[in-house]
Amino acid sequence: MMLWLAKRLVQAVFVILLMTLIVFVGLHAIGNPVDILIGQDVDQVDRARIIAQLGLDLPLWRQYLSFLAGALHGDLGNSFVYNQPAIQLIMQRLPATLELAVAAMVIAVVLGLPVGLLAGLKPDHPLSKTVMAGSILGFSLPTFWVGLMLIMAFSVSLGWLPASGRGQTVQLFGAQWSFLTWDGLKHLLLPALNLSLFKISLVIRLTSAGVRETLPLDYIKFARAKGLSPLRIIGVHVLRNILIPLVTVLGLEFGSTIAFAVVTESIFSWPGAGKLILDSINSLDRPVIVGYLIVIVCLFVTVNLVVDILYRLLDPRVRLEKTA
Amino acid sequence: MSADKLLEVRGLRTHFSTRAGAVAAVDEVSFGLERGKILGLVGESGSGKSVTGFSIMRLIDPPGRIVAGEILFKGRDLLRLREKEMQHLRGNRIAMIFQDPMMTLNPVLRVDVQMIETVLAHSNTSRARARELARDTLGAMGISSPEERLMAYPHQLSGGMRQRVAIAIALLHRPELIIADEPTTALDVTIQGQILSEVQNLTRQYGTSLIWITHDLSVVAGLADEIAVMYAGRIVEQGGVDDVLDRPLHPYTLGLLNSLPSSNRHGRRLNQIPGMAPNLLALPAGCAFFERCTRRTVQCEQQRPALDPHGNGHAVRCFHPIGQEVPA
Amino acid sequence: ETLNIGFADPVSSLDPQLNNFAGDRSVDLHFFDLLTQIRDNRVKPMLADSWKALDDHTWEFKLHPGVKWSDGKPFTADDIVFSYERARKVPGSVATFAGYLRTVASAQAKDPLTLVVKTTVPNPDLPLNLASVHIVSRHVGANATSEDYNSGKAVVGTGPYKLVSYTPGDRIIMQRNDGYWGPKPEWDKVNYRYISNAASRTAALLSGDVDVIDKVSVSDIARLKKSSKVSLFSYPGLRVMLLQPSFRKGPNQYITDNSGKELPQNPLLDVRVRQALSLAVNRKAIVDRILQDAATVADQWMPADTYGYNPDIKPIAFDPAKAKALLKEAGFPEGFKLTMHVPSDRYPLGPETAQAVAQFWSRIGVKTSVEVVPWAVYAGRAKKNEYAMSMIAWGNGTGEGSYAMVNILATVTPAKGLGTSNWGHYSSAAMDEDLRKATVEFDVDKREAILRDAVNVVMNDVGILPLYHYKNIWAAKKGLKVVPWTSDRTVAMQVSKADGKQAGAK
Amino acid sequence: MSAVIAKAAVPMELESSWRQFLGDLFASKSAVLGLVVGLALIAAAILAPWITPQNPYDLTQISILDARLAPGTESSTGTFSYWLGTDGQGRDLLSAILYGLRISLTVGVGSALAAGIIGTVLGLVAAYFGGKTDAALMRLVDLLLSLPSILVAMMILAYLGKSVGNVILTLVVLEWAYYARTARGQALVERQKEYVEAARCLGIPQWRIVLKHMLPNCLPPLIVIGTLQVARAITLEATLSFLGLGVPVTEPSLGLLISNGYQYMLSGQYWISFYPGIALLVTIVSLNLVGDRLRDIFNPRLQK
Amino acid sequence: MNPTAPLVELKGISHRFGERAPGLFDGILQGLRLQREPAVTHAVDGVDLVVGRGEVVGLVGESGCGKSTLGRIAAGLLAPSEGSRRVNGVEAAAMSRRQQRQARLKIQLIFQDPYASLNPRLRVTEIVGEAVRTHDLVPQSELDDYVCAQLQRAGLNPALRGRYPHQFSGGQRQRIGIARALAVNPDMLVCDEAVAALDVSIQAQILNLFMDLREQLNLTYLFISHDLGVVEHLSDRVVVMYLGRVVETAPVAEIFHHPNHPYTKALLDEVPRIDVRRRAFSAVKGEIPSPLAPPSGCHFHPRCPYAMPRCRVERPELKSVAPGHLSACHLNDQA
Ligand SMILES: Nc1ncnc2c1ncn2[C@@H]1O[C@H](COP(=O)(O)OP(=O)(O)OP(=O)(O)O)[C@@H](O)[C@H]1O
Ligand SMILES: Nc1ncnc2c1ncn2[C@@H]1O[C@H](COP(=O)(O)OP(=O)(O)OP(=O)(O)O)[C@@H](O)[C@H]1O
Ligand SMILES: [Mg+2]
Ligand SMILES: [Mg+2]
Repeated sequence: MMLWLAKRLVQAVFVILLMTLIVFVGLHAIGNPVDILIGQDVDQVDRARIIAQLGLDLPLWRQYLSFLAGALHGDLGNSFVYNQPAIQLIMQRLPATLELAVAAMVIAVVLGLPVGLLAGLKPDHPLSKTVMAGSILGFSLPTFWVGLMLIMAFSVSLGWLPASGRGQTVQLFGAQWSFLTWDGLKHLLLPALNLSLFKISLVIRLTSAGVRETLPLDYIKFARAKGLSPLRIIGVHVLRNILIPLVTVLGLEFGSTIAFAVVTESIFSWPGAGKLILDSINSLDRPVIVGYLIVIVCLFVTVNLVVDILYRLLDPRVRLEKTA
Repeated sequence: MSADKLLEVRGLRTHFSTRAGAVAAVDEVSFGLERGKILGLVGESGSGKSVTGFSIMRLIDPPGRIVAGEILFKGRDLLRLREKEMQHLRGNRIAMIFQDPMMTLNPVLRVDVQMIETVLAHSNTSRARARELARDTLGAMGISSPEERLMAYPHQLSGGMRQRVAIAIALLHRPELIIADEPTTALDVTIQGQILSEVQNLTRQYGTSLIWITHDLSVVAGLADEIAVMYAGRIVEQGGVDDVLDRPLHPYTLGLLNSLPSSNRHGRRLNQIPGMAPNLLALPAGCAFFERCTRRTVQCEQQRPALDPHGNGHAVRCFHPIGQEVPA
Repeated sequence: ETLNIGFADPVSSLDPQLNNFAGDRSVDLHFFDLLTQIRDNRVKPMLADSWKALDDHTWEFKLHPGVKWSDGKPFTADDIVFSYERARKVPGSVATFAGYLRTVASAQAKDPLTLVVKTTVPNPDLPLNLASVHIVSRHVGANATSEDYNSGKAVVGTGPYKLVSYTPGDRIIMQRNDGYWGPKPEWDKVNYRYISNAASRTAALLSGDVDVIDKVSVSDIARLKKSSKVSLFSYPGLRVMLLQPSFRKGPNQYITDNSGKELPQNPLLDVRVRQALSLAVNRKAIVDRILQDAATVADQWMPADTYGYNPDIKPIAFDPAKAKALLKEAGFPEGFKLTMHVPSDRYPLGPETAQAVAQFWSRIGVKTSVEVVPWAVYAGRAKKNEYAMSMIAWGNGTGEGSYAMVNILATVTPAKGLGTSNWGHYSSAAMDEDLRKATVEFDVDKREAILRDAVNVVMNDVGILPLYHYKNIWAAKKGLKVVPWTSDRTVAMQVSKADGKQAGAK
Repeated sequence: MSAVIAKAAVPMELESSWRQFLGDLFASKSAVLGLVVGLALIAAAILAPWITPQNPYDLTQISILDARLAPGTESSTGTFSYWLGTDGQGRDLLSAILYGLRISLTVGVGSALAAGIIGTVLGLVAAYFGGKTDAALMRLVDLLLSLPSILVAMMILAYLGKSVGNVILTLVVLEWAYYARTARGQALVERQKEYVEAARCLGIPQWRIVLKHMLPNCLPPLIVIGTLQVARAITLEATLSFLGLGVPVTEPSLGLLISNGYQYMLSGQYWISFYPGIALLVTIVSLNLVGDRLRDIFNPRLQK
Repeated sequence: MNPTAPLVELKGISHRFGERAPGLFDGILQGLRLQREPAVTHAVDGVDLVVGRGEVVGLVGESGCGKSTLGRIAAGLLAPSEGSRRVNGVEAAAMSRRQQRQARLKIQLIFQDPYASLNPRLRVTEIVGEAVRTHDLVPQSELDDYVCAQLQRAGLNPALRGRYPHQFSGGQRQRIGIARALAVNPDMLVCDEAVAALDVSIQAQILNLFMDLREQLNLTYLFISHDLGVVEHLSDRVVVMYLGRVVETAPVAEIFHHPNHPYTKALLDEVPRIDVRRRAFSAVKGEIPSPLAPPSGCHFHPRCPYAMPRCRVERPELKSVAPGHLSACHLNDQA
């Protein structure tokens, strides 16, 4: 475990270095943030002053070095736009995104797993066929389009759920969370559903494929030969085995969930980091972009770690092989 | 039906429907087994040995189906039981051991979980008692430090150890009948010896009946009381082990025995059976062995032979059994 | 009573002097006042009751008595002195307010209610300039950072509302300031929510999440008009959509002949070509079909009835035949190829407008393609005059004509801060001269005449191609009335209960 | 060596596995449906210039005066009807959809092909050579898979500018890692198989072993991923268009049509976004139906 | 080339799996004590093996004892970690690349799994003809005839050469594999469990084919199997391996009638025989130890009924106990 962690950390540092370098060069090539941020009526003197103040007058390599120096001390710089430490800005917004992503994952599992099980157990049942065909929709419909449909249906026409925003939040562990209040939950439901659509399909398909692959295996037959009840066979023997690919894939998907949150957040005006990063890219707010990507990579490493732990818990074979 | 027969299979037919047509994997199979006896079921790959075993357990999955026959276990027809009742018998009165020790245990569950759940499935004991029982049974299978093995995952055990765990699971409820489907084929000779000796002890001790499925005639020779030879879904010869192996009646049985290297002089060509096993989808109208048989006649091509008794429980499905003159 | 507003512009900070962003300024208006303000396109009193120019370089402002900060301390002229000092050098500011104070040499508190401002050059527009700089208090602001404003600690203002909470990127909740010196604010509580996506804003209004939204998406207007639950308010705005032809000499990679070879000389330098392009565009059709009446046709950069609008300018005709003739005259009977650039994420319906323009130009033989680029890329390149034809929507925030002249029409002179957004580098000596005269002319009428002359000059030159003036559109649930406040801003103060009667200009 | 037994001109009995493959494919009704619909759409897209009443990319053929007309309205020139209505620029939606499908399919298939080839080659190389090559390539794959795809796309496209080529390039950058991973995994399995060893034993050159022996056996899962990734690429392009990246506005893809029409959804002018959406949906569903069936056919466990 | 030299001669061969050159990361991590040395399997441990021209050598031992590894080393498919390999008396390491390739072609492998060892996407003609074509063994125009001849010799109908492997039965596939190997005119076949996966009745057919080929082509065989009956029938000489080491080697009659090593005895005892009925099975106690951590001294000592203290510490050498009969057991020293 320690070994794995160390390896991952060393890798993550490499990845971060590489990525920051790419971002520095890339953003430099795209344009000068000052041109975007500065008012259209600001004169040369003020412009020069601001450029100097942001440190953008230095050659790129100097800028990068001073960024690295700062980063070593945990300072990723101030956002050009918000004039706040980038990291603080991200940390303010990230809980909302995480909450959304996790809620989407939870919905995907809660809805997808039973349906997938059913479709896998009775693959020839018309209902299963419908579900499997329907799950293709989850892959084919663009998120933004579904998002608006959801709003139209559930907010505008039916008026059941709010159309946008985050609702009431509660402070916990130094961050604001909305899943702890009824109002917050109501606000969370639609965007989470929207974001989870792709994942639901994925879970359904993984589960049903897993069931179909597991059922004919010898050990399932052996479990039946032992006289176990179908409930126990499916609930313990089959489920434990399909959880393994499920956890791995969902873990990998977490990154893309956070990425796609950008779209959902902008449709549902969800005040998360996705919206922030979108705006930051549009305004070339480099400290925020770099900070965000660093946080994401760290998050990814963490998620990978969790997945790996889960994976080891679920699949004892891996446990031994890797530590042996 | 004699009262001391534990199991009596009559006219069992199991078919698989495939896109190319129905496969008669088991066709007209009948045999009986007394308490405490060991039946060796032999035949080459695809001859329907496993399907016979699974049919008795009623573990045939679609596209397979038991089409006809009776399976009388202590006089009750298993094919008429409701699924719930059958579930109660499985692992309890009738148990099965599979061929591949690497695949029979669920890789993600610890040994104790897999044993205890079996105990609890058929009796209302406490978890602790179930665990004790599991441990004791493992011990009886010649596994050293069973307490530690209980905590292991299957992959941490060697193949032989895993197969012994599987056998222990089968034995948990002291079943009256065990169906062992090639349980030592994947194992080494020395390990096979260990397992065979444990099995022998157990049948002797508890009077359990055993159906030992294998393609290895030598193993059956050393272990079984009776023997049934299958070919293309049918039993072609059956009887006491000495009768069948020493005085085979069916040309196929003879061919098998003759092709064993030990039956031939060192370095000489082996006596081989020409040709290959027939395609179950396109069985000839007459005897399934017709094409490969040296004693075939026109009758064999047209008529299907029945399993005729030849005294002393020895029966053969052949018009021209060994020892009889073949009409020219 | 609570008012829920859904607004479109992002907010960078609650520090009213940090960034001159639209969203920031709307929010700040709730908490902080200005010395003067622009209402109905004219400079009006706010914290200053009255003002006069003592000489060419000196202005005196009389302040409103009895104004208190929200923490109870009295407001004095010294706070203004402090504010103007701070606004010039707020650390971390990128869109600085310093430009508005460029001509201010010094500000002094003559007495607690009298402020004297000295300017470096004669500046008749000073009261107008000061209408953009928010006033913060010295006693709280002296040691406050932007961070203190965001946390709410330093949000102590003289405005009609007090801050309750600020969730960055999401919402600002405010409460009536009972000690407010002006008329009693109508709402007990205001929930000011950032909803950037236009369709989401409409949906939020329709579903009852919010009571008022701003910048209503043009495409939703039809739907909202039909709805019995909401009313729509649209008012003429000050933002004008312009095309800026490039006046760069020599070849331009975005202008080629019909076979794709670069032309040796920029045809846009020929006034006939510019005229042709202008005449070829059916502005009415664009306003009707693309903007669906959320705009009015523009023939010059100021909308009608504003200071600097020239009523003598004739509407630009839609005359493709004449356009073709002009092209022929200029030596392009078969036209040429042109690539026009628009920012993707900046101007409402900008790309759509560009495509429509491209349609019209293509019909007279100027085969036009449209490249939509992110603002991040566009801003830098347009500024360098790389594009052949660029688009800009200029907000005449000051409500008068010279603001645009300084920034988008004057010959580019970085040292003087002239022509900072003159992307095509249009240059006209006559226009520059008009601008020079206007900046020192204190007489209102004479000054207006100068501005009108400048319009004449530019429109004859076709230095820019005006297309339309955006309207400002709000929608509110039935029973509420929205009246514009300061140009382009969305604030709680502009929303009132409609007193039963159906109000609102449609 | 006795040549006596050499028997000349024994006729070869050829039985095509291709035919068996088709048989398997056609055994599934939904796959046939998917195939038929998919092929019809592809044909319509290819033939678009000859079968549509209008070239929606020719600015002189469209007129904003015809913008947002309801389905069935006659065009202002009076020569044809807008059967599916027009979009915000006055393009005939039917024509725009077919032209848009061309672009979407080009983007989808083009990026899947390019990414597939690059990814597969790199995956095979990684698997066959192992060691440092493998480690380096797989770290790169990990890095790419860990970066939020949309953000990467935004940065690349913001820098390169919009064009079909650039969108394809972006998608290739984003997607090749999936193929590389799958190809490597599959190749690692194949490399262990005895036929590879047999080929080595017979002195067959390495490149030939990789290309002729391993590659064909690694292809089935890659083909399945390919069909999925085509669909993924098309939706991703639509999402990029929604975010203001993607293809040039004057030559809209299906995704761009949807996201342009998206703003009119609330106003009741549903057709601008609805019909392109349906076209996209049908395309992707039919692709997936075929892909699903392929997966079943190629899955050895489900095979008899 | 030396015609009197043995065809293959292996000396002091060891092979370890799991050894790898440490990478940059591993170096750092091991330096930081975060990573353990990778686990190493001693698959083959100091083995000498000589296969004379025309000889049939049987290699037996339990699963995982290194038979296949040794077979692959003998065939030149795997470079041993240590030890020398001579082919026809020439040191393999000293050969040029070309010579190595030529030498490799002369020793062909027949695999256990008739399913995995044929590329499912190639037709039989390609499977058999590919190597012939790459090495230009016959003119292009005669290739088809040549392939037909090979198939025929392996007992397959050449008319089926356009088919794919999955259209054949296991026995037929094994014949394809044999035809493929024979097509390059080898001197020696290494048969790695070549009949283990086949049915009893087919097994006899293939074994007969091997014997026929030996007669016709004077082939040399290294015959790897765990089926002692098969080995006994086919081989001239038998080599018994246990956990990577050779424990006994002797002519076939000698080893089956006078086994010397306790392990060989146990092995022979446990072989079921058709003529022994209702016997009482008993067994060598204990499990086969893991090659990751083999026992010290004599690898067999934990299971050996005659184990002495010395066996635990000292590795026994192979010593001659009779002419041509070598055995590695400390018991022999005592006698
Ligand atoms: N699921 C299935 N679908 C179609 N046919 C099947 C299926 N399962 C078994 N069969 C057929 O039934 C026949 C008998 O199979 P069975 O497994 O009983 O053979 P076996 O004698 O146990 O062989 P082996 O020694 O290889 O285990 C086979 O020929 C096979 O083709
Ligand atoms: N590629 C490999 N990587 C790591 N270990 C290996 C590899 N190949 C073989 N081994 C290990 O080397 C040892 C000897 O393997 P080998 O295949 O030679 O045994 P074998 O005698 O042929 O066994 P079997 O009878 O099961 O085929 C085994 O413990 C095996 O796990
Ligand atoms: Mg079987
Ligand atoms: Mg082996």
